Formats: sequence, C-alpha cells, structure tokens
Amino acid sequence: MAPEEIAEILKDTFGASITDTEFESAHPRVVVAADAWPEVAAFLRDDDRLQLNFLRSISAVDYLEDDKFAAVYDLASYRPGKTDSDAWALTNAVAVQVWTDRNDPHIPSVAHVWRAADWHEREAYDLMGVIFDNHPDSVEGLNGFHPRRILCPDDWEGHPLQKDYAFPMEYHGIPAVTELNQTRPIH
Amino acid sequence: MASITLPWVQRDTEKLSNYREKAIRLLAFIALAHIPIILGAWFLLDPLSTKPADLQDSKVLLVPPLCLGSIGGMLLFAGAAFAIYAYELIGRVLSAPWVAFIIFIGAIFGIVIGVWLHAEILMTVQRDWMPAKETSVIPFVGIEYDHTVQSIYQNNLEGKSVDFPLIGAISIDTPILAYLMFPLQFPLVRDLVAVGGIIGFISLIPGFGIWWERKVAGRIQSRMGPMRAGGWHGWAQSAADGIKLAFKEDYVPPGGDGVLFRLAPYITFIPPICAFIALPFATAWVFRDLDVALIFILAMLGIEVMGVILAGWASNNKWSVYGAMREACQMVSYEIPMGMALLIPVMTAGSLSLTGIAEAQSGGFWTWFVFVNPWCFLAFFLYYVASLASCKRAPFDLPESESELVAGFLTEYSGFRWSMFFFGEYVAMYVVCGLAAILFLGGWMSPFPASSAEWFIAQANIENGMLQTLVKSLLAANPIWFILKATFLFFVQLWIRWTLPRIRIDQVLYACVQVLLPATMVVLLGNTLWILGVSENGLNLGWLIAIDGIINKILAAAGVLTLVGIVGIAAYGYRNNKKLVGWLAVDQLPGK
Amino acid sequence: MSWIENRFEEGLIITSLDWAINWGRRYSIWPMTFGLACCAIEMMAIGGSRFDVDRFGAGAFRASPRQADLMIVAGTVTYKMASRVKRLYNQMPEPKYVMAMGACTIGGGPYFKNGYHVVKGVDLVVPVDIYVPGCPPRPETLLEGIMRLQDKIKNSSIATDKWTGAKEAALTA
Amino acid sequence: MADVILESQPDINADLSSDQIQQQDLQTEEMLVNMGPQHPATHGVLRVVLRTDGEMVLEAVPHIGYLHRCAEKIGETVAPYQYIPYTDRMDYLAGMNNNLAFAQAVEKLTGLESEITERTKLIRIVFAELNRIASHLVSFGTYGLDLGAFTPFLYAFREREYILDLFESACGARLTYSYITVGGVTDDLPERFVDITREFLDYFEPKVHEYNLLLSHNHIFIKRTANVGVITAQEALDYGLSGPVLRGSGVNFDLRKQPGSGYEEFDFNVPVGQGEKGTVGDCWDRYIVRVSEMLESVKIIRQALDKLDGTEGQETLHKKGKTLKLPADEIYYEIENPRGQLGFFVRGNGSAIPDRVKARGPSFCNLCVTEKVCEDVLLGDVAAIIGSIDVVMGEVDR
Amino acid sequence: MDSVAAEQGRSLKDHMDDLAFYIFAAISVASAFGVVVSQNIVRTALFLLGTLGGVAGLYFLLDANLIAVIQLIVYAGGTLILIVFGIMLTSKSPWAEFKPPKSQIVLAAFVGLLMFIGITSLTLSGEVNWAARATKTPLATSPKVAEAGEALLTTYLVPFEVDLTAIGAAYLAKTEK
Repeated sequence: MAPEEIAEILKDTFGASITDTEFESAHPRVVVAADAWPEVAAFLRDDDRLQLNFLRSISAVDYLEDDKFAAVYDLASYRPGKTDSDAWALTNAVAVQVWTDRNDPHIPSVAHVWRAADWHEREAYDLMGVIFDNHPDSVEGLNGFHPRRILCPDDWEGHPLQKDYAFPMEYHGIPAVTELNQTRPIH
Repeated sequence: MASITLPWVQRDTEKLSNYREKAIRLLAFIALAHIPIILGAWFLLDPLSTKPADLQDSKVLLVPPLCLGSIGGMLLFAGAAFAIYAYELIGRVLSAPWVAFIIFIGAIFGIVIGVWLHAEILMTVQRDWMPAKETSVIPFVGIEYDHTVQSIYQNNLEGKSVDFPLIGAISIDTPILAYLMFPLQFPLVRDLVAVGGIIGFISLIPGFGIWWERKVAGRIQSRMGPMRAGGWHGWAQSAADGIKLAFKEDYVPPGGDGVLFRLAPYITFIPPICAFIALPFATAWVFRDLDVALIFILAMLGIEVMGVILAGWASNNKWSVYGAMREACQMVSYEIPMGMALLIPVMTAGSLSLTGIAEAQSGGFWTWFVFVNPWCFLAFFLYYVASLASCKRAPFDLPESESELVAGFLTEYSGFRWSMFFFGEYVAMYVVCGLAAILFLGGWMSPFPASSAEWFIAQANIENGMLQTLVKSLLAANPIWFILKATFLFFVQLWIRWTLPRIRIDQVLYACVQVLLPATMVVLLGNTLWILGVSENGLNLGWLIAIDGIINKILAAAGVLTLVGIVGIAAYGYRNNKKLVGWLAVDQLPGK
Repeated sequence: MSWIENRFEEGLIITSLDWAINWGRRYSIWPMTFGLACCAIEMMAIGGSRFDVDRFGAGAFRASPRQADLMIVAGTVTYKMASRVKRLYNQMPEPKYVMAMGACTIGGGPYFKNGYHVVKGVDLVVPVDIYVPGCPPRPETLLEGIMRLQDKIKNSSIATDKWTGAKEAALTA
Repeated sequence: MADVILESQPDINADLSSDQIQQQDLQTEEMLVNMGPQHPATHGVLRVVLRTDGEMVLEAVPHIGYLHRCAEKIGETVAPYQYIPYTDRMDYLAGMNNNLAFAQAVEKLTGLESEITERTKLIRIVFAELNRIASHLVSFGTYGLDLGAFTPFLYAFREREYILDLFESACGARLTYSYITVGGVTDDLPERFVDITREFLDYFEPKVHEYNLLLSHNHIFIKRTANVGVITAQEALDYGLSGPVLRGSGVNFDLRKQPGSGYEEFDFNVPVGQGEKGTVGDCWDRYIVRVSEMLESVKIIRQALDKLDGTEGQETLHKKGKTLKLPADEIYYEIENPRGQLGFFVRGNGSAIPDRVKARGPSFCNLCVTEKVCEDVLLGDVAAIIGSIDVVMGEVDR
Repeated sequence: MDSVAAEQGRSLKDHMDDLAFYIFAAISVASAFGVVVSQNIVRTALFLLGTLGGVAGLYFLLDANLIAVIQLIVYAGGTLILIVFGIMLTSKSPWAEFKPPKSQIVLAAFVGLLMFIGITSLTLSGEVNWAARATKTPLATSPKVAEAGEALLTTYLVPFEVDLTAIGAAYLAKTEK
C-alpha cells in the first residue's frame, strides 16, 4: 500500500504525535515525534494491515544549519507468497524520520521491536552522536547511559560524522600525518 | 630489543672474490701437505708386503688411517678446492633437470647396495672364515678375537678372486683388504655400520617427505609447488627450510617451564626413531630382530604422547595446555584400535616377530594378508585410519587446525624446536606406513611368488653367483619392495590430507570409541573364528575353505583393479592433461 | 637477533656461512596470514594456482606469528588495529621482515585526506623492509616484492659491524 | 595469534576453607578467549571474544571496527562520480555490484535514470552477475579453508582468475574496477568480449558440479555443517538478514525478483534452503544456496549476452555524469549484492557534493546474528558459523 | 662378590653389560628420587617416565623382551598418561604445586633413613650368598613369546581370566556421558 495510506492509518491511530509528512521527495517519509516513537514502531510491526517486519537501515543525518539531528528509519514488509515455492513480496516500503535537538540528542531505542536496530543504533551513536535511550547494549558514559561504540575505538573522543568535527592530531602516540611533506620517522 | 630495518647493502664483489682465492689457496695447500704423510706411511708400514712377519694385528690401528685415510683426505681437500673454484659449473649441473632426482634415487640404491654388500661380507666372515690357531687378546681391553690379520689373509684372501657379473673376476689378494676386514668380526662394529645405514635412511625421510608433500599438495591443487629452491623442481626446499629454521631466534616463553619446554621435542622425536630398531627392511636387514618387534613399535609410539603433553604444559599458554590435552587424548584413545587391528595379521601368521609375519606372505601377492580373508581386508583399513589419528595426520590433524583458534600445543614453538616436532611426525608416519606394509602388504616380498625366482634363473640359465642372488632378491624378497610399498602408503596419507576437511574433536573421539573400537573387536572375533574354521588342525570345514579360496581371489582381483585404476587415471590425466582452457589465458584477450 | 648474529667479525668462514644461511632463508620465507582488506584478496591470489608463490618456497602461510618470518601487512591499518600490528610484530622470532603491501599500508592511500581513523602508513608502527605499491597491487607486483626481499636477504650478513655501520649511514643520509 | 587474556592468575596456595576448595575444584574454569583480529581463515579483521567453558562456547561477542576507513565522512567531501572508487573498496569481493548500487541511487535521485541506454543496462547486469560468481567462488573457497579442506580454495581461485581476466580486458583492474559510474559505464566492451564470456560459461558450468562432488556432498563436510548454527526464518527477518543468509533460512526473497530491479525480462529461479542435509537454515543450507546461485547467475549472463548482440553502437556513458547537481532531496536505494541487500542513503543539498552518504552493508547486518547463533556451540563450530555467514570486513566497518 | 676368579673370562660383551646395568639402575633410582622430591606435578610425571623407562631397560638387559615391552606399553604408555590426565583435569590448574608442611618432611626423612640403614646393613653383612642366588640360569634362548602365550592360556588360565573380566567391568562401568 502507498506511503500516503500508511500515513493516514498512523494519523488516525496516533493523531498528534505524527507531526508532518513529506511525500513529493524521492524518499517519501513520515515524521514522528521522538517520545511517541517506540509505540508507533511497535504498532507498525504488529498491525496486520502494515506488518513492517523488516528494518532496512537507520541513517542519522546532521542538519547543522537548523541545529537538529534526524534519524531516518527505512522499513519494509516482507510477505510470503501464496505457496511456499513462489517469491516473497516486498510491500509498503516506508521511511520514518525522527528529529532531535543537536546539543542534547535523545531518541528512545527500538531495539526491542526489531533486533536489527541494535547495531544500527550503536553505529548512529558512534559516528553521529545521537543517544538512543535504554538501548540493550548501553554503557555508563559522562552524562548518563549511551549505546556502546561499535566502529571507533572505545576511548575515541567526539563523533566523526558531525559537520563541525575536528580531526585528532595523534592517537596513542601514532601521529596523524595530514601534511604531505612530513618525513617518515626512522625507527 | 629494537629491531632495525635491514638497510639495502650492496655486497662488494671484489672483496668476495679475494676471499674465494684465499679459500682455494688454503685448501690446495692442505691437500698438498698430505703427500709427505702418504709417502712416509707407505714406506714405513709397507702394507702390501705379504710376508707373515709383517702382518701383525697392531698394524690394524695404523694402516687404515695413515695409508688410506691420508689419500682420502688429500682427495677430499683437493675436491673442495676444485668445488670452490668451479662453483658456477657445479651450481648449473645441480640445478639441471633430473640431476637431483638421479642423485636422490642413487642415494637410496647406494644405501641399499652398501648395506647389502656389508651383509654379504658379514655372511662370509661368520660362515667360512677358518679361525686362527688360538684366540688372542686385545692388550688393554682384554677382549679375545679369533681372526688375526695373518689368518684372514692366508685363509681367505690369498690367490682368491670374486667374479662380478659384468666386470668379470677381480682378485682380492691384497693384505690391505685384510686390514680393512679385520674389525668386521666384532659385533659392536657390525652394529655401528647398521646404525649408520638406519640413520642415513631416517634422515632422508623428513627431507624427502616434506618436499614431496608440498609437491603433491601443489599437484592436487593444480599448481607447481616449490620450483626454485635448488634448481630442478625445488629439490632442495627441505634443506632450505631446515637451514632457515636452525638459525631462527631461540625463543622460550618466560612463564613456562624452560627445561620441559626444551625437553619436549626430544621426547616426541626420539621414540619414532627407536621404533626403527625393530622395523625390518628385509629378512637379515634389521638392527635387532626382536621377537616382540610389533609391541615394541607400539610402545614407542605410545611414549610420544608424553612429549605432546609436556610441550603443551611447558608453553605457559592456557590454550596450548588445552590443545595438548585434546591431542594426547586423541592419540591415546586411537592406540587401542590400532593395537587390536595389528593382532589380526599376527593371528593369521601365528608369530609376533615381523620377519615371521612377512615370511608367511611370501607366496605371491595373493597370499598377502590384505587379500587372505575378508577380516584381514577390513583390519587393514581400520588399522590405517587408526594410524592416521595416532600420527595426528589428515582428517584428525588438530594441531595445525588454523581454522580453530590457536595452533594447538605448537603455538609457542618456533625455529628448530618446531621442526624437531615435524621430523618426529614424518618419521612416525613412515614407521606406521612401514608396519602396514609389512603386516598387510607382504613387506619385502615381491608380488611374484618365491618360486618364480628359480624358474626365471632356470629359464635364463644364469650361472654367475652374484647375478643369481640379484635375480633371486628382485623376484623374491628385496628391501626395495618394502621401501616402495611404505612410500606408496606414505603418499596415500599425503593424498588424504589435501582432500578431506578436518573433523571436530568430539567427532574424533566419537569415531574412536563408538565406531572404530567395536569394529576392531568384531573383526578380531571374526578372524579367530575364520582361522579356526579354515586351518587343518582346527575345525577344517570344507565349505569354509572353498569360500576362503574364492574370497581370496576376489579380494586379490579387487587389489589389482584399484592399482590399475590409480595408474590408469594418472596416465589419462597426464596424456591429455586438462590444461587450463588455453584461449582464455590473458594474452589471448582482444586488443593484443 | 637470532643466536648466531652479532657474534663474529667478517672473514673467510663467515662469508661462506653467510652464503649458506642466506640461501636457506631466501628460499624459505614463510609469510604470516595478516590480511586486513582488499590487498588480502590479492595476497590470497598469489597463494592460488596461477601466481603460485610456493614456487619460491614462500607458500606455507603460517597462522601463528611464532612460526612466520615475513609479515605482509595487506590492507589499511587503522588506529584500532595499530596496537595489534605492533604486538604481532613483536611476537615474531627475530630474523623477521615486513612487507607493506598496497597504497593504504604505505601512506594512507585513498584515505589520506579525510581518513581520521586511518594510520597514514604502517611504518609509523613497525619498521618496513619492502614497499609494494598499487591499490591493490597486482599479484605479479607482490611476487616482484618477494623477489626483491630475497635479494635483500641475499646481501645481508651475520657479521657484527655490517649493521651498526649501515644503520648510522641510513640515519645520517 | 589469538592473544589469551589470562584471567588474574588464581592464587592456588591461598588458604581457602575446605568447602571453598571443594567448590573451586569442581567448577571448571571459564576462559575468556580472543579469536583475534588476525583471524587465521583470512576473514579479515573480525575479533570475536568467546567465553568458553571447556569445549562449549557460552557466549560469542563480535568486535568490529578494525577496518573502519571513514568512507561516509569522505562521501561528504567528493562529488558522486569521484566517490565510485570508495564504493569499490567497501565490499572488495564484489566491486561491480557496489558501484552499481551507488550509481543507480544517484541516477534515481537526479532523474538521470531515464537517459541510461538499453546497452548500458545490459552491460551492467552482465558485469554484476559475473562479479557475483567471483564473490561466491571466494566464499566457497574460504569456507572450505575454515573447515580444513585446502584444495577447494585453490580450485575456486583458479576459476576466479578467468573472471578477473574478463574484467581486466574490459576495465583494466582485477579487484577495484570503478567501471560502472554515474551515468553509465566508463567504456564500451572489447570486441570479442561476448564470445569469450560464452566460452568461459561453457567451461565453468560443469566445474560447479565438480565442486559439489568434492566438498558439498563430502560426508565429513556435511557432518561439520549440517544442523550447525540454525537460524529460523522469523529470526532472520527480525535481525534484518539478507541475501544467501536469509534465503538459507527458507525465506524466498531476492531483490532481483522485485518489480523495478531491471531483471524483469530474465528468467532464473532463486535457490532457497530446504534443509536437505539437516534442518532448514543451517550452515549447509546457506552454503548450498551460494553454490546454486552461481549456476543461476550463469543463466542470467547467457540471456543478457544474447540480448546484448542487438544493441551495438548505443552510447554507453552519459555526458552529464560528471557535471551533476544533486537536488536538495534524499533517497534510499537497494540492490541485491552477493552478500545481501546493499543500500545507499544519499542526501543532496543543491550543490555537486552530497550532504550525507550512508551505506547499509549487508555483512554489517548479517554479522549481528552471530551473537545469538554462537551460544552453546562447540569451539570448532564458531569458525563454521562465521564462515557460512560469509562476512567481508570492508563492508562491515566501511 | 668374589670377582677375582671371574676376571679373565669376561669378554667385551660382559663389560658392556655391566656398564649398561649401572646406567639403567642409576636412571631408575635417580628419577625415582626425583619423583619423590620434585614439587611440580608435570616434572614428577616426567621423572616417573624416567623410572619406568629405566626398569624396562633392565628387563631388556635380562633378555626378558616380552615383559620389558609390556612394561613400556602398559606403564610408560598407558598408566603414566592416565596419571597425567588425572593430574591435569582435576587439580585447580596445571600450575599447582605441592608444598607439604615441614613436619611431614622431617617424618618422611626419618623413616627413609631408617629403611636405608636396614637394607644396606643386610646386604653388606655377607650372610646372604649373592653369588649363589644370582647364578643366571642359562636359558637356551630368551623365553619365546609363544611359550609365554601358551603358559598364559594353559597353566595360568585363571589369573588371565580375572584380568579380562576386570577390564570388561571397567569398560561397562564407563559412565554414559
């Protein structure tokens, strides 16, 4: 079913928390408020009309100019064919966008809804800095719990994909050579 | 220790060349220095005089080293000088095609002929040498002997000659031979010569085995294997590996037990070599023909397990202790089925000594125990599988299991100690294959029945004694047959390793306890009943003897078929060797 | 240093011993499987049937560093991986050689400008003997690298002053 | 070498009370062991920390990030046609498929897709499928290596060399091609390319049956892989698995069969795991799905080559590819990579350089299931399970 | 021992035999002592291997090949490995050390000394005529394995059966793991 109908169903079940929709773009998406997102997610998966049982990816985007982060969830529903020999169908693919403020980015985690979200959220936190609350694999950080880093080393400062990120000059004694003419050290 | 990058250093050839000149001059000088010694010795000791007064026993200690040894030394140093002088030529000759192979086969035949000649001489020394009048005593040690140099020369050498088949008669009427043959009468000297033969053969096995394994692996994986390491087909690859490993850093893990860490390779390396004491290459060719040879070899393979445990424990690495326990458990548990499977040929032959068992299989290849009755046929395969596991080879090789986490008990070993483990493994493999060859494939018995030798001699009416013994050995019993069969089974072990994936540790133990052990017991029981039924003084059932004959024929035919099949497939593959599809090679691509 | 090096002055015996030891080491370099990224696939390709590296005696890819003497760093070395590279290098017994394979290993390669997590060249971590350029280098290039390493070993020596002199020269140059 | 984290050495001679000694003796020691980043079966730099009790692995925690090469940060600094070489190096076993995914995502975003000629589409499909065969050959080879069989690895690489020769004749590179760019294909096919490829396919098809004989139906191989690491269909969907790992669990889903994937006019069937040798979704099923997919790809390439003959002379590279302006919009587009669904999220901001590029690597998602599958398995099976999931670290860490 | 009379008749072989006997005896005694003294488990296992090997060597010297080989297989190959397995798998960890308290060491040393004095005084006192007792009964050939086999199955049948049943019982009692 088309993204518009999905938006209609969501609007009349959740009303205010579906803040706005965006269909003219090449990536039709529904914007959901951060705090209501886990219920919407559970509904999207369990409702028999939608059955969005496959989380394709979570992309965290940095809107520096209007000081916001956005987490874009791409969902799809895999339906088995009539008999088990013909192919499964990929129906009602939809994207959900969740906005958070840039200097205190908190989005509730949906790892309990789709197990796939676990690693995607850890990667979004690690590279972009979006903190997903009560994530199954979270670690006690400076200001409260946040998902454990997955790609960068655990003692890495800062979140690299933010637009205002300053590259580290050295790490554990290994110099970050950025200028071309820096000579190589002789051991 | 800070290790530095090896800077690019250019060797100055001029310094090298004058080193070479200095070496050649030095060696040539030493060679020339031998000449006065030779002249002096020949003049003073006068070894060629046949007057009885000159043939004293005391000269035995002087003549060989001074007269002959000095000539040998001169030739050696002159040869070394020539080798350094013409090293390019020698390099090119050695790396020419097939030269290395000829040298290798020459070495094998050389050892065999050498030991055969020694056995012939010993036979003559014991059998038909008349002893001197009274036994004399060696002054200090107080050991009597009854052949003096004089008696040897006068009784056996004076005026006699040996007629070689092709070269004709050669007279052996020189006292020097007496001096040389004098020590052969002592059993200790005979043992030393035998040990030299065995050590020569054992040192060939790992050297040849490792190179052959890499070539066989290459061939199976449609690639070449070592090619550069000594010219033709990389024949010197094992030598290169040996030299490199010998000069690696000698690392002993600090936490573990240094003494045991250094001791473990020897406990794994020495028992398989001791097993060669009792392993007969031919009827007279065994160091000690123990009547418990079979169990002695099994015992030696049993002690090896202790080395594995020590290696694992002493490496101060939790993982190697863990890996060592698994390997030790596997090797110990597979000894039981291996031992039981060996009992079956013992039962059919009725004697525990290996020579006895081989003698029982001398009537042509259909009398070999593998074809004698169905139970022995099964026992051969059970034994072979169990021996694979007890040498940690093929599907059971857990130590080198890279895909598992750590390289088992060998993790901390590097350099020469590590290669000691591998020497031990290859020697153990050959011992196990040798046992299989003797027990099931008739050891040194040729596939033709023993009677065929006399028949052939009668046909071609050969009179010359030496030629007759040669023909008799070729057609009846010859150590070369044993070496061929053992090497074929060694090849099968390599073949299995590079085709089958590895079994998990619980499947290894399941296979031993639940599958191999019951199967061996059943085969043991079956064989006893079968022999009881077939043998005359037993139940002597007519129908069973008939069935036995038929089955024997079928199994023999099956054996021949498999051999012909293997050779046929190899020939078919070689003749139209399915090369890579030529036109797909890069240089035929368009635009060229 | 292995137990025989740095003990003798250069001389007649040592040069002939050198020739023998270098011949042995040259024809039996055992690489350690240390594949990080795309260059690892080309490293596996030289182990394959077409560009068989076993022809040079270097075919036995050893898993544990204890039994290896050539570490082919094949792929991008990142900061998180740098400590492992250093540890594995230290675990290798002494006559050991390092071959930096591929542009990323030599100097950061395509990830030089914006690669915050990439070490710009593995010689910041371990001393490197042979640099094999390419992204990924063709198997023939890697075989050329191994042949150059064989030449380097051929000219090395176990006598003492050989290294100390050469090292000062390299530092001052 | 796996570096063993030695638990603090238990002080054996501490004077414990007798029942403590009793208790301490009985409970066998749990070891925390590192299947180190330098993984023997050259799966790249995946580190799995195993909590083992004797032979049983209680818990396996994969640690990744050892090959994180900041691909997404570089995406925000270069134009799309310059980013193609970086997509090559993500899944370095299937360079063509990566280029195809990113190129089609950008073409869809900028509307250039309608101007792609028929010949370019066919060339792209031929190269994508050839690369799928090459990638499956490597996974077949390394899986044999994981279980200790050395020879299949060599045979797989021998066949793969032909495919690399074909790629080399077309675009000059063996591994990182950058052949499929935004707006088409860098240059047209060499003259005799089509019939050489047909000859390769005729040579290759019987080889796959040879592999089945050598490894797939080998009793020891079956014993090591059947009923090991079973993933049910529901778990596979929940963990977001895709590709042969998903199809191995009995889910008959392949992006190439979905409408709008460009494979509509080719007929090929999608192999799905039926639990032939064990239960549905075990290691053997995932392995056999990959091997049979190779045969399907051969069918697709044959049909594509026949169609290709009719499209001589069409121009294969669109001029606007280099001077593209990305609209202030975003897109998420996926294609069927040999390892699963490779998706690209591209967001433009009006200029030529994209604002955000995110790659959804199939191996990244497939790997997160190891934690669940590797519970209470034997030590030897961990390598078998990770081998059957067929992970390429470049794509996991990006 | 009245060795003077036998001096002339001793050939090289007898000399070598004495030498071998002393070597093997020394190995056994030394490693037996090592087994008792050493505190490190695996070293005790190694010393045990030394003792058993020494004893097997002595059997070989006495031409009793069968017993020697059985000793090697059963003890050095079998029970020793079982002992090491037992040590490894039950103790807290392979690095366990035995540190017996001081009092036990003193008691053991005392008893050991007592025993030592008793035996040496007996041997040196001369009442026992070792020469007569040690007359090596000149066997025609070393006892053939076949005769040992027959003896086992004829005269000593009962103890042989008992062995087999014991092994069978052990096998059946194996816990089903």
